[in-house]
Amino acid sequence: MNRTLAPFDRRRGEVEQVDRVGAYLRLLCSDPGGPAPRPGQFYMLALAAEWGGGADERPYLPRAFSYLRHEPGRLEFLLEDVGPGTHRLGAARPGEGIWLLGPLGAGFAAPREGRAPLLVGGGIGIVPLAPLQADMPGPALLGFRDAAHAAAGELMADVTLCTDDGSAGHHGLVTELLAARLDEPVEVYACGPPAMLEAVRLMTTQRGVPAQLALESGMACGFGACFGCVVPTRDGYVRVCVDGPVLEASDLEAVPAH
Amino acid sequence: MNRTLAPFDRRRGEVEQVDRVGAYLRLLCSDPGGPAPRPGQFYMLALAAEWGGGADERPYLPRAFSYLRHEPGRLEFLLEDVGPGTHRLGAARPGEGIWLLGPLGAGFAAPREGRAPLLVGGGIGIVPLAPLQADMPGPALLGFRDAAHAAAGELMADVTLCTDDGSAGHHGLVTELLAARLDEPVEVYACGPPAMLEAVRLMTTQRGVPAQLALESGMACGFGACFGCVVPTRDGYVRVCVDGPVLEASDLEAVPAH
Amino acid sequence: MSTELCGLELEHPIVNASGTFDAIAALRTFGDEVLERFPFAAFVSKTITLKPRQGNPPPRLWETAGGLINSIGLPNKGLAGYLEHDLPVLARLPVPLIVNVMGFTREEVATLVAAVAERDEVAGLELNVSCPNVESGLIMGADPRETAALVHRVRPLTAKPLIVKLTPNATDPAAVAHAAQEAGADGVSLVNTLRGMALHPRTGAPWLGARTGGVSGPAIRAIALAQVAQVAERVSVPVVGMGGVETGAHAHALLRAGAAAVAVGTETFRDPRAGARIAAELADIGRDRRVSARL
Amino acid sequence: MSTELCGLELEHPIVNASGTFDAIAALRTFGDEVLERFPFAAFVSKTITLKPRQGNPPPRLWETAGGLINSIGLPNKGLAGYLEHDLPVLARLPVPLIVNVMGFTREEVATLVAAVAERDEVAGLELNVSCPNVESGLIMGADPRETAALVHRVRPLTAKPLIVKLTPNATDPAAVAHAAQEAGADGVSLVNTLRGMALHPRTGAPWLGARTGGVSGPAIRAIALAQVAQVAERVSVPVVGMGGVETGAHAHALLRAGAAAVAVGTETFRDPRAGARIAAELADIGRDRRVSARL
Ligand SMILES: Cc1cc2nc3c(=O)[nH]c(=O)nc-3n(C[C@H](O)[C@H](O)[C@H](O)COP(=O)(O)OP(=O)(O)OC[C@H]3O[C@@H](n4cnc5c(N)ncnc54)[C@H](O)[C@@H]3O)c2cc1C
Ligand SMILES: Cc1cc2nc3c(=O)[nH]c(=O)nc-3n(C[C@H](O)[C@H](O)[C@H](O)COP(=O)(O)OP(=O)(O)OC[C@H]3O[C@@H](n4cnc5c(N)ncnc54)[C@H](O)[C@@H]3O)c2cc1C
Ligand SMILES: Cc1cc2nc3c(=O)[nH]c(=O)nc-3n(C[C@H](O)[C@H](O)[C@H](O)COP(=O)(O)O)c2cc1C
Ligand SMILES: Cc1cc2nc3c(=O)[nH]c(=O)nc-3n(C[C@H](O)[C@H](O)[C@H](O)COP(=O)(O)O)c2cc1C
Ligand code: FES
Ligand code: FES
Repeated sequence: MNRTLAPFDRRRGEVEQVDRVGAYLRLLCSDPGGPAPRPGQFYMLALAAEWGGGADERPYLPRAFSYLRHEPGRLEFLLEDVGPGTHRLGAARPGEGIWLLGPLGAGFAAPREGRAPLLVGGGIGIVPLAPLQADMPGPALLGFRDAAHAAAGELMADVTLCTDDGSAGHHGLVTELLAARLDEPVEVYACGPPAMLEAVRLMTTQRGVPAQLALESGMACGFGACFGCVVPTRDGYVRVCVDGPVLEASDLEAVPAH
Repeated sequence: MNRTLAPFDRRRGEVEQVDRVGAYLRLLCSDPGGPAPRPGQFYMLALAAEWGGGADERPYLPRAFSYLRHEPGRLEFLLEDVGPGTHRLGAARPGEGIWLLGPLGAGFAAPREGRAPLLVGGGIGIVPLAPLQADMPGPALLGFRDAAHAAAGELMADVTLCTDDGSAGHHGLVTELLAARLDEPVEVYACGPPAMLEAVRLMTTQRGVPAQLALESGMACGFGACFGCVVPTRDGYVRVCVDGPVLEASDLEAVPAH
Repeated sequence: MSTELCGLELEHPIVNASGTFDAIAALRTFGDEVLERFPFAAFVSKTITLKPRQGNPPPRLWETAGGLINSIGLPNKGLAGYLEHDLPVLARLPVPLIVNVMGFTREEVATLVAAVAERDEVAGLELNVSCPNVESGLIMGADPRETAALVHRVRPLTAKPLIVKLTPNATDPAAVAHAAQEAGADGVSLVNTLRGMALHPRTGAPWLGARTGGVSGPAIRAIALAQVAQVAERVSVPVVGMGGVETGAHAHALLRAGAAAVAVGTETFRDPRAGARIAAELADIGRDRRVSARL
Repeated sequence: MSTELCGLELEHPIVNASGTFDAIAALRTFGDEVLERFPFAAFVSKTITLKPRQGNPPPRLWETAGGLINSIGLPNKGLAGYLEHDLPVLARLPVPLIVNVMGFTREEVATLVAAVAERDEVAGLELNVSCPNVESGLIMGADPRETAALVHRVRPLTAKPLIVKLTPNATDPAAVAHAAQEAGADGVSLVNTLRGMALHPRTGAPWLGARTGGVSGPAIRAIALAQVAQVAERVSVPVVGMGGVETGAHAHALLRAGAAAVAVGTETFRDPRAGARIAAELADIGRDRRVSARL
C-alpha cells in the first residue's frame, strides 16, 4: 500500500527553521508522534497563530504540501511563495506552532515489473520526487524557470537539469529530455505545473509508457470531506486528496490547467 | 484648542520596540511626519501585516490607543492585552510596519481659573494622564489591581498609589483618595474603568468640582464616520471619537459600563 | 451534555453539517480511528438525489475573507448507489445516521424519503430544500407555500424524524420554518450557504466552474446567528443551528439563540475532529456557568 | 478613468457608501485637507429621515470575522436640521452630492424627496428602502411590488437622478431591482448590510443595543458580488456595487460583474482615504489590461 494512514487529529508541531533553497523556502518542523509517510503523500499545514490578515484577509484554510523529507518526529517542506498562505508559512519564525494533518492521500506505487523509475519534475513539483528517489533510486530530469529556481535541483541525486532561460543546464523544456528516454523500459514518475504534466501524459500514453502523475488541485480539507479538489478522469471526477494526488496518466482525460 | 488636526491619511510607521512595564506592554514606533498631539488625544493603530487570524479570525479594524509619550517623529503607547488586537500589537517585532491614524479627538482642556489639576487614573487609564502631567503638572492619584499593574505608576511623577489587593500603596480604591481632596480648589482629570469614572462623575458633580473624564468606547473608525462610539449625554448621544474622548463630567448622564 | 433531537438521543449537541464530512473517505484516510473516536453525536450524510450526479465542473472552491465559497454541486451516487454501497458502511458508525435528500420535484423527494426511511440503518431524514422546484420554478425552501406543500407530501411517508434544512437566501426564513412546522416537520436546520461569487484574479471571468457558489465559514457566522434566533423565536420544533461555528463559544451562542443542536461544517476542513473539540469546549462552558433557560 | 453615473459626471468610479463617511466630522478631525483631497468622486450622505433620530442605544458595533456588525440606527438631524445645518457645509465639497433618504411611509419618502431635490446643492438622491413600511408591514425593498409603488410615488417629484438602494436580505434582489427600474428609477445600488447578530461573550445576551445589526466588510464581499452580478444582468440602468471592497481589484470585480460605479464603506474606517487609494489601484488595473466590455 502506498498510503500511510493519518492519525485522526491535527497535530501541533513547532517550526524549527525556515531557510532559502534558491528561489524557494525550506520549512523544517517537528511532527510529534506523526507516522512515516510514503513518497507522494502530502500534509495540510496551517500556522497556529495569525493565520489570516494577509491579502484579502486570507489565509483561512490550511494549505496542501508534499513532504520533502521525513525522519522520525521531523518533517521538511519546500515552499514557493505564491499567495497569502505560502507567504505566511515562509515567514514563520522558529518556535511558532504549526498545525499538521497527514500524511494524506495515495503516494507513488512501485514500478511495473521490468521497468525502472524515471523521475520528471518541474519547478516546485520536484518536492515529492525527492523522497521517492530516496526510496526508489532512479535518474531525475528536472526543469526550472532559471538558475535561481534550479538551485533546488541540489536536493536530489542523479539530476539532469534544464531551464526555460538557459541560465543553468540544458536550455529548454524537461519534456524534451524525457522524449529522448521513452524507448527505454521506464516507468515515469512526474510532478510539476499542469502544462508539463499534460505534455508528459500525452507523450507517455501515446508511447504506451506507464506514468504516475502527482497532481495539484485547490483543496479545502485534504481528506475527502469537501469534494472540492476533483479532476476529471475517464471514470468521472475523482478527488485528488483521497484518490490521488498520484494518479495514473492513462486514467486521466487531461491534466486540468488551474 | 485641545485638538491637533490629524493628517488626512493613515501613515505607515515602524515598530521600534515592545517592552514590559509591569503587567502592561509599551510599544514604541516611528511616526514619520506626524504632528504633535495634545494630551487626551488618541490614535487608531493596526499592524501592516497579519492583522487578523486571531481569536474569531480577528482583529480586522484598527484599535484606539491614547498616546503615552510623543517626541517629534516618535510615539509611545501602553497596552493591556485584552483581546486579539492588543495581543497582536503586543507581539509586534521591531521593524514591523504599523498603520497610524491621528491624533484624533479632543483632548483635555486647561483647568478653570483658580483651580489646580488633580489627576485620577485607574489601570490602563493612566495613559492619557502621563502626557497631561508633563504639560500641566499636578498630583496623580492612581489605582491598580495589584503591584504588578501598579509598576506602571513609575511612568508618572507625584504619584499616590493604591491597589485593590493592598500589594502596593494604599489598600483600597482611588476614589477614596479622591474623596479626601475634593474640598481643595482642584479640577479633576480622570481616566480609568467605567465604574471608577462613574464614581468620579458622581462625587465631583455632587460636590460641584469640575471634572474632565477621558472615556473609552468601542470604535470602528475613530474620526466620526461610523456613529458607533456614542455615549449618552444630557444633550443626547455624542461620539466619543470626535466630541470626546475627553468630556465634561457634568455633561454626562452616566458613564456607560461596557 | 446529552441532548435529545427530534426523539433521537445524542451524546452531545454537536453534529456535522451535511456535505462537510465524508465518513467513508475519512475511513480511507484515517482508518478505524474514525469509528473509535467519531467526532459527531450524529452523522448527517451529504445530500443524495434520485439519480447519480457528477457535481459541478471544477474549480469548485474559492477562499474568501474568513470563509469558503463552494460550488460542489451535490455529487453523489444517487439513491440506488447510496443504499447499496454507502449505507452498509455508514451503518458501522457509532452514532445515529441522518440522511439528507433533495429532489427537483415533489414526487422525487417523496420517492427518496420513502426509500431511505424504510431502511433500519436510518435514524432520521433531512430535506435539503435549497434547490429550485423544476415544476414551479420557485426555490422550494424560499417560499413558505412551496415548503409546506413539500412537507405535506412527504410527511405521511415516514414516522422517522424529518428535519427541513432552510436556505438563508430568503426574505423571511422564519416564515418558511413556520410553514414547515405546520406541515408536520419535526425540526428545522439552518443555515445553508449564502449565494456568493468570485472572479478569477487574472482573467476576471467567474472563478467557479458553476459561476456562483455558496459561502460558508466564519464570514457567515453573525448572519447565521441572526437567522437561527429569528427562526427559533417563531417555531416550537427543535432547531439545528449552523454557520461558521469554530469553537464551543460559537456553538453556545447558537444554543443561547434557541437552537437544540449545532452542526459544524467548514471548521471540520481545518480540523477533522472539530466536532469533538467543540463539544468538549461547550461542556466546559456549561460547567462554568449555568446555561440559559432555553438549553 | 472618468465615469458617468445616471447623468452625473464623476472623476473616477469610486464613491462612498452611505453612512460610512461623515464629511462634517472629517473636517473637524482632518481640517480642510478633506476638501483639498476628497477621496470620493461623489459624496453620498448618511440616510436622513423626516424627523430627527437619536439612533439605537449602544453598543452599536461588533467586530466579526473579516467584518463589522453595526446597529447604528440612522441617527440624523431630520430633514429640517439637515437642510439647515448640514447642506450648507456639504455644498463646500468638491464633488457632486447624493442625498440618501428613508421614510416609514410612502408619503414620508415623498416629502423627503421633494424637499431635498429642490435644493441646488443636491445632485442626486438615493432611496434607502431597507426599512419596513409601517403601513404594509413589508420591507419596502424586499418586495418588488412595494418597491415599485414607492418609486412610482416619488419619481414625478424630481428630474434629478434617483437611485434605489436595495437590501440583500431578500429572496430575489434582481426582481426588486427590475421593479425599481420599471417604475422609473435611474439606477440601483447594492448591497446594504446583511442582517446579523452577536451575543455578549460573558453574559450571552445580545451584544448590540438593538439586538441585531447589519454585517458589512470583507465577510460579505462574495455575497455582494453575486447579487450585483445578478442585478446587473437583469436591469439596464446603472448599478452602484458595494460590499466589502478593500482594494482596486475588488472594485474591478464589481465593475466586471456589471456595476457602473463602486461604493466603499467599511474599508474607509480602516483607511480614511481608502476611496482615493482604491480609485488609483483601479486605474492601474485599467492601464495593465483592457477592461471587459461592460466597463
Ligand atoms: C497535493 C499537493 C501538494 C502540494 N505540494 C506543494 C509543495 O510541496 N510546495 C509548494 O510550494 N506548493 C505545493 N502545493 C501547492 C500549494 O498548496 C499552493 O501553492 C498553496 O495552497 C497556495 O496558497 P497561497 O495562499 O499561498 O496562495 P493562493 O492565493 O491561495 O493560491 C495561489 C493561486 O490560487 C488562485 N487563487 C487566488 N485567490 C484565490 C482564492 N481566494 N481562493 C482560491 N484560489 C485563489 C490563483 O490562481 C493564485 O495564483 C501542493 C498542492 C497540492 C494539492
Ligand atoms: C480613546 C481610547 C483610548 C484608549 N487607550 C488605550 C490605551 O492607551 N491602552 C490600552 O491598552 N487600551 C486603550 N483603549 C482600549 C483599547 O482600544 C481596547 O482595549 C482594544 O480596542 C481592545 O481590542 P482587542 O482586539 O484587544 O480586544 P477586543 O476583543 O476587541 O475587546 C475586548 C473587549 O471587547 C468586547 N468584545 C469581545 N469580542 C468583541 C467583538 N467581536 N467585537 C467588539 N467587542 C468585543 C468584550 O467586552 C471584550 O472584553 C482605548 C480606547 C479608546 C476608545
Ligand atoms: C463543501 C461544502 C459542501 C456542502 N454540501 C452540502 C450538501 O450536500 N447538502 C447540504 O444540505 N448542505 C451542504 N453544505 C452546507 C453545509 O451543510 C452548511 O449548511 C454550511 O456550510 C454552513 O455551515 P458552516 O459555516 O459550518 O460550514 C455544504 C457546505 C460546504 C462548505
Ligand atoms: C456603520 C455603518 C453605517 C451605515 N449607515 C448607512 C446608512 O445610513 N444608510 C445606508 O443606506 N446604508 C448605510 N450603511 C450601509 C453601507 O452604505 C453599505 O451598504 C454597506 O456597509 C456595505 O458596504 P461595505 O461592506 O463596503 O461597508 C452603513 C454601514 C455601516 C457599516
Ligand atoms: S480537498 Fe476536500 S475533498 Fe479533496
Ligand atoms: S468610532 Fe466611528 S464615529 Fe466614533
